[in-house]
Amino acid sequence: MNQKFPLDEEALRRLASILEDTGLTEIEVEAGDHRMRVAKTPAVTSAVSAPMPVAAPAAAQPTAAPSDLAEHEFAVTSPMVGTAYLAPEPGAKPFVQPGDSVSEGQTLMIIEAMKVMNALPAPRAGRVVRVLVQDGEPVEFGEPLLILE
Amino acid sequence: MNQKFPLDEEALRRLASILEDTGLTEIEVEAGDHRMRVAKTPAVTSAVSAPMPVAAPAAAQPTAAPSDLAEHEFAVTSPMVGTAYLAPEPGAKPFVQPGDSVSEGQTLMIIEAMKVMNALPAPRAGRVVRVLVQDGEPVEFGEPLLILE
Amino acid sequence: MFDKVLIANRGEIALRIHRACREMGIATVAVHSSADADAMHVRLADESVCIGPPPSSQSYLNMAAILTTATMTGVNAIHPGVGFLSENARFAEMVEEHGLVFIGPEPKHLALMGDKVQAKEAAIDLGLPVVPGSKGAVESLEEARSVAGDIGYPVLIKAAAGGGGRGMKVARSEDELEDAYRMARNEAKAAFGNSEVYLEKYLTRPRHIEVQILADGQGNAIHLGERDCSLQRRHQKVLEEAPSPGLNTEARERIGEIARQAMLKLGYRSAGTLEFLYEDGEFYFIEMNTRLQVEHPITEMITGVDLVREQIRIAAGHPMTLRQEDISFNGHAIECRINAEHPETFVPSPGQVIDYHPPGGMGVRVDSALYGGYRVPPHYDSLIAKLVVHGQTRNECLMRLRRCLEEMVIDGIETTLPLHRRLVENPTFINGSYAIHWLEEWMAAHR
Amino acid sequence: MFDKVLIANRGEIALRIHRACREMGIATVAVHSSADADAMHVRLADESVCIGPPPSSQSYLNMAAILTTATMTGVNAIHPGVGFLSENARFAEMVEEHGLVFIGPEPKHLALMGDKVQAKEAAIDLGLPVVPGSKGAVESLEEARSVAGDIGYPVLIKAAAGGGGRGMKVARSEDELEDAYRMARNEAKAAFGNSEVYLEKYLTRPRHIEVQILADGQGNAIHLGERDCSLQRRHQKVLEEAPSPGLNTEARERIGEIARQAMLKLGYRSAGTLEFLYEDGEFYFIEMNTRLQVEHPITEMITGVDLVREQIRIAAGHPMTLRQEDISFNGHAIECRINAEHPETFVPSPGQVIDYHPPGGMGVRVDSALYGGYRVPPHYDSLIAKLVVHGQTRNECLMRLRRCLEEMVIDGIETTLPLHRRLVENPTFINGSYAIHWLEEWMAAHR
Repeated sequence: MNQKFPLDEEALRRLASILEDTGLTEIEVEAGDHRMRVAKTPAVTSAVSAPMPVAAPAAAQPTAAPSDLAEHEFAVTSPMVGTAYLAPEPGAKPFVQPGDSVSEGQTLMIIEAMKVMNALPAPRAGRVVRVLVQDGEPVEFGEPLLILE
Repeated sequence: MNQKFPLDEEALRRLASILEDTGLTEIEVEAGDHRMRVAKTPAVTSAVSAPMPVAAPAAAQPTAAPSDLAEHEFAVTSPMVGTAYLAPEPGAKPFVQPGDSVSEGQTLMIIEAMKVMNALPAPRAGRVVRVLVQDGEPVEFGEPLLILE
Repeated sequence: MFDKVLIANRGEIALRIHRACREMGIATVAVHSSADADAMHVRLADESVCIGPPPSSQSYLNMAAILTTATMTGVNAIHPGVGFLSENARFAEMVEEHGLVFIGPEPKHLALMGDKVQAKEAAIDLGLPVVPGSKGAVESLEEARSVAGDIGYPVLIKAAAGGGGRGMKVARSEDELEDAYRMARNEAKAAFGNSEVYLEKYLTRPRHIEVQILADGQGNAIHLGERDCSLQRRHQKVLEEAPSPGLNTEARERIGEIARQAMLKLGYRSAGTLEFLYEDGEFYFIEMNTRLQVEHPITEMITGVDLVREQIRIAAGHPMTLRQEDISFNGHAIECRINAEHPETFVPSPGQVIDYHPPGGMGVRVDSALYGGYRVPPHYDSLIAKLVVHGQTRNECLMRLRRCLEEMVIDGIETTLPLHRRLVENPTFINGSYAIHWLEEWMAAHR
Repeated sequence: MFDKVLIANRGEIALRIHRACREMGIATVAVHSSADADAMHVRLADESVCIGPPPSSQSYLNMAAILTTATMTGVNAIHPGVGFLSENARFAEMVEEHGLVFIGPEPKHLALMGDKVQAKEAAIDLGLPVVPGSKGAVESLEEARSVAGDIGYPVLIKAAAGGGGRGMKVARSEDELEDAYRMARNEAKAAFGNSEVYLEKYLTRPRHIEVQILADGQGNAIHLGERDCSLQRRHQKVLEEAPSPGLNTEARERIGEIARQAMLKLGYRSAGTLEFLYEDGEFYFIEMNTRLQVEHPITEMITGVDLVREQIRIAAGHPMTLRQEDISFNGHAIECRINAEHPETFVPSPGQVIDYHPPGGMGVRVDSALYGGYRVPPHYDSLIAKLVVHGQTRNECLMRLRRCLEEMVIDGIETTLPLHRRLVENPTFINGSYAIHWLEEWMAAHR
């Protein structure tokens, strides 16, 4: 018997790359009598390896716990460090509220940095699910500001 | 029946190389009645965690590489640090040689420490398979001296 | 100078000695028990030999195995480190009988200072101050009153046959003497069937002050100032500092010179430490440690003198080149002993260290044989790291110590790091106004 | 004193500044890019704020983001560290405009020393020695001969319009001058269409010597001796030592005093470094660094002065209490810069550090923001650790450095540790007889 094993290397490598991108640990694909499975056991140590400052520094306001929400698929994150304002002026109606539908480019809030007011446009059309910051709250770069589905 | 197992080494090696390149820990491929699976257990960190002296210290004679033989089921290990002598006196016939059958308590060799000659008795009856040290060689505590099956 | 030295010890002190040897171009032989095959000093040594199973009695205290290894590996000298065989006169003698050098004092001085009674007599001969008291038993109330008058109140009346606190009474003034005398005699009679008592000065709040000395047995001796080791728990030192916050320059120079002269008179050789109790400006000899001390690094930090290097040079027969006038004291140093123990119950906590991250930066020294992944064996002393910090002033030193304790990580096992973190925030410690019983009282009160 | 300081930097220098602040009781605010969220100084700081994406231009060089954060967190001052915005006069001005303190020199001095031409003119005014040469173009062979006679051979003839080595000729003696002059002019004409040349002293084997100064802008200035930074690769310092093995006490005191006087005359404030080339007993000013230097720890090791603490104190307006007579030099110190680079090809090697084990013991300081499991990001400078070692003598220091390099472990990424291990065994380095081109020549010869 000299039958070559039909190995589709490209497909395998694509699976590996999908696994990597998605953070999955296993993918199995079957088509007809062909089946492929790739898996990756997560490294154990990385999680515990990081030294922790003993007296966990009391994070001040702007340090706001790096929320997992930043990873949220529909999160709109802050493009700069600054102060978030939800309305055009004190006492005015907020730019957007939960439940609002917005169009792409519509102002969602204002980020003030160095006395400059920077409008934050909606990156896409959608519906505002949650607003994650308070009016006048300092925000970091990359901090999730609202969820726009 | 003398049918050779249809081993497609090239395909296997390619899979192994893909596993290596992609950082996966497991790949399984099936095509028709053929199935291949390669896996690699990620290194447990405790193993790599140990700092290694950079210039690997040139182990001197008595430091003799801690052999895995010490773990050998039938190994007789040294009860003390000292010099091993295989015969009662220089030029004499060794106490035991490979192939010899010995009875429990029979002297296998002598370990000299502090000018005292300590007879090493056989811990049980058996057959000497291998003698692991040379006559006059320094031995550590716990070092395997011979294999007695 | 020696070509090769055998290190007859383990843990951080074995590593300390290895480092000194490497820096002097001396090859090292590590001996170890089978429990220490992965120890840092074993990994780093030029050669290593397993000499026995985990129990110390069969490995680190196994003189025959150590001497056999020394002969086999062809070393010139043996450094005994701290503990184990370091103060064993018989071992030192055997080392010499094998034609090797014992890096430490002469066997006769190990023997002398190893015997409490002989040591106290020797101390008096050498001019060291001891706790004043009656010479032997006090026969009558009148004699007790006379002796107490001489040495000053408070005094302690102790059963001659006594022990364990029974038959022990304190008289704080002459008024209390008669009652105390009678009660001590009665208790002594009841407890030991012997009413004989003696009398000595009672120290109410002594500090533990020890003086580091170096001498070469060739007519040279220096002192390297004192260390304050008053922070103790069950007679185990927890944290040491140099100089003592309780001593002034006059007292330091006085006791240093007394210690130096005593060592010259004794003809002592090697590093050594004279331990005293200190109260109201007076020193009282307790004992002499005829070896390196665990807390030697704080002296190194303020003097710049490498004590292990000097010890090795002296053992090799080199006359000391350091003179007393070469020694100056620079800044302040503190050592925290970090043990593999629960910080409140002090139950030993051997096991695998997951993360080990020592603090870095200016004025920081860590002496530790730990590494990430190391397994602390259950068979030995629980000291796993010494965090040593230096500052130009005591306050700078305290601030630096605090930030180091914030940075330091030892994960996977319990350690006494949390105790040290509490200690550095304590006002009594910060003020330096502690005596030898303070730490235990504070810990009892703040459980 | 400040209550809270923002650290506008990353890596080991941010950690260095954090440590100084903590030891002074000052709270810290770390700003960081999104690539540095897990950085050590971010973990240890009292507060931390992410100010931008990984590229420096949008994070560590983002003045608006840093100033916004400073305002939001209510800091009193900003420490710019080394590199990034540390010598940016505009940034220093903006910090002041925001009512905050820039921990560094006045903006005008940053601007002055940031301009090569102005800096050289200023240096001459301040009495600093510069490379002697013709004032402008040399018009004739006679003039060239006269100038060369004044400054002494060898001389370098350079195209006024030149660059890149073209139109550059060396005359080692008067015999060679005529040919060199004509060839330089011809080459200059051919290469740049302009035959104008000028002439300056040619240094054949200069050392890079820099003088550390501290001044308060209030009439006080001191120097803290020199550092020898001659071991360079592509103008990047690899290993530095203090004091220089090529200087004697007279030369040290002479250049130190010149530097000190220059700083007084300039009215300079903060820490700073004057860089010189040194050959045949003469110093030639190159440039002034108006900030902390990467290699500042070796000066701290031999003087005991905490330069970052002094910088902060000066910035807070405290007149310096240190006087020149308070500064004494104790022993010898060496710093190895350990980069995340292949030790032979110098290709950067970012990635995850599996094991990090710094050396410990006496006379050892490690400044590093690494920890086991840390991921070295690919976006920044490759310096990951500074191994700094002190000894009572240069030889002791070298021996200690060698044993530290044996102990140190950084696994998972490539580092330049192997380069340093080779370097400490090299006789030219051990003898201290190297000049600024030696390291590159040696590495080229020993590939």
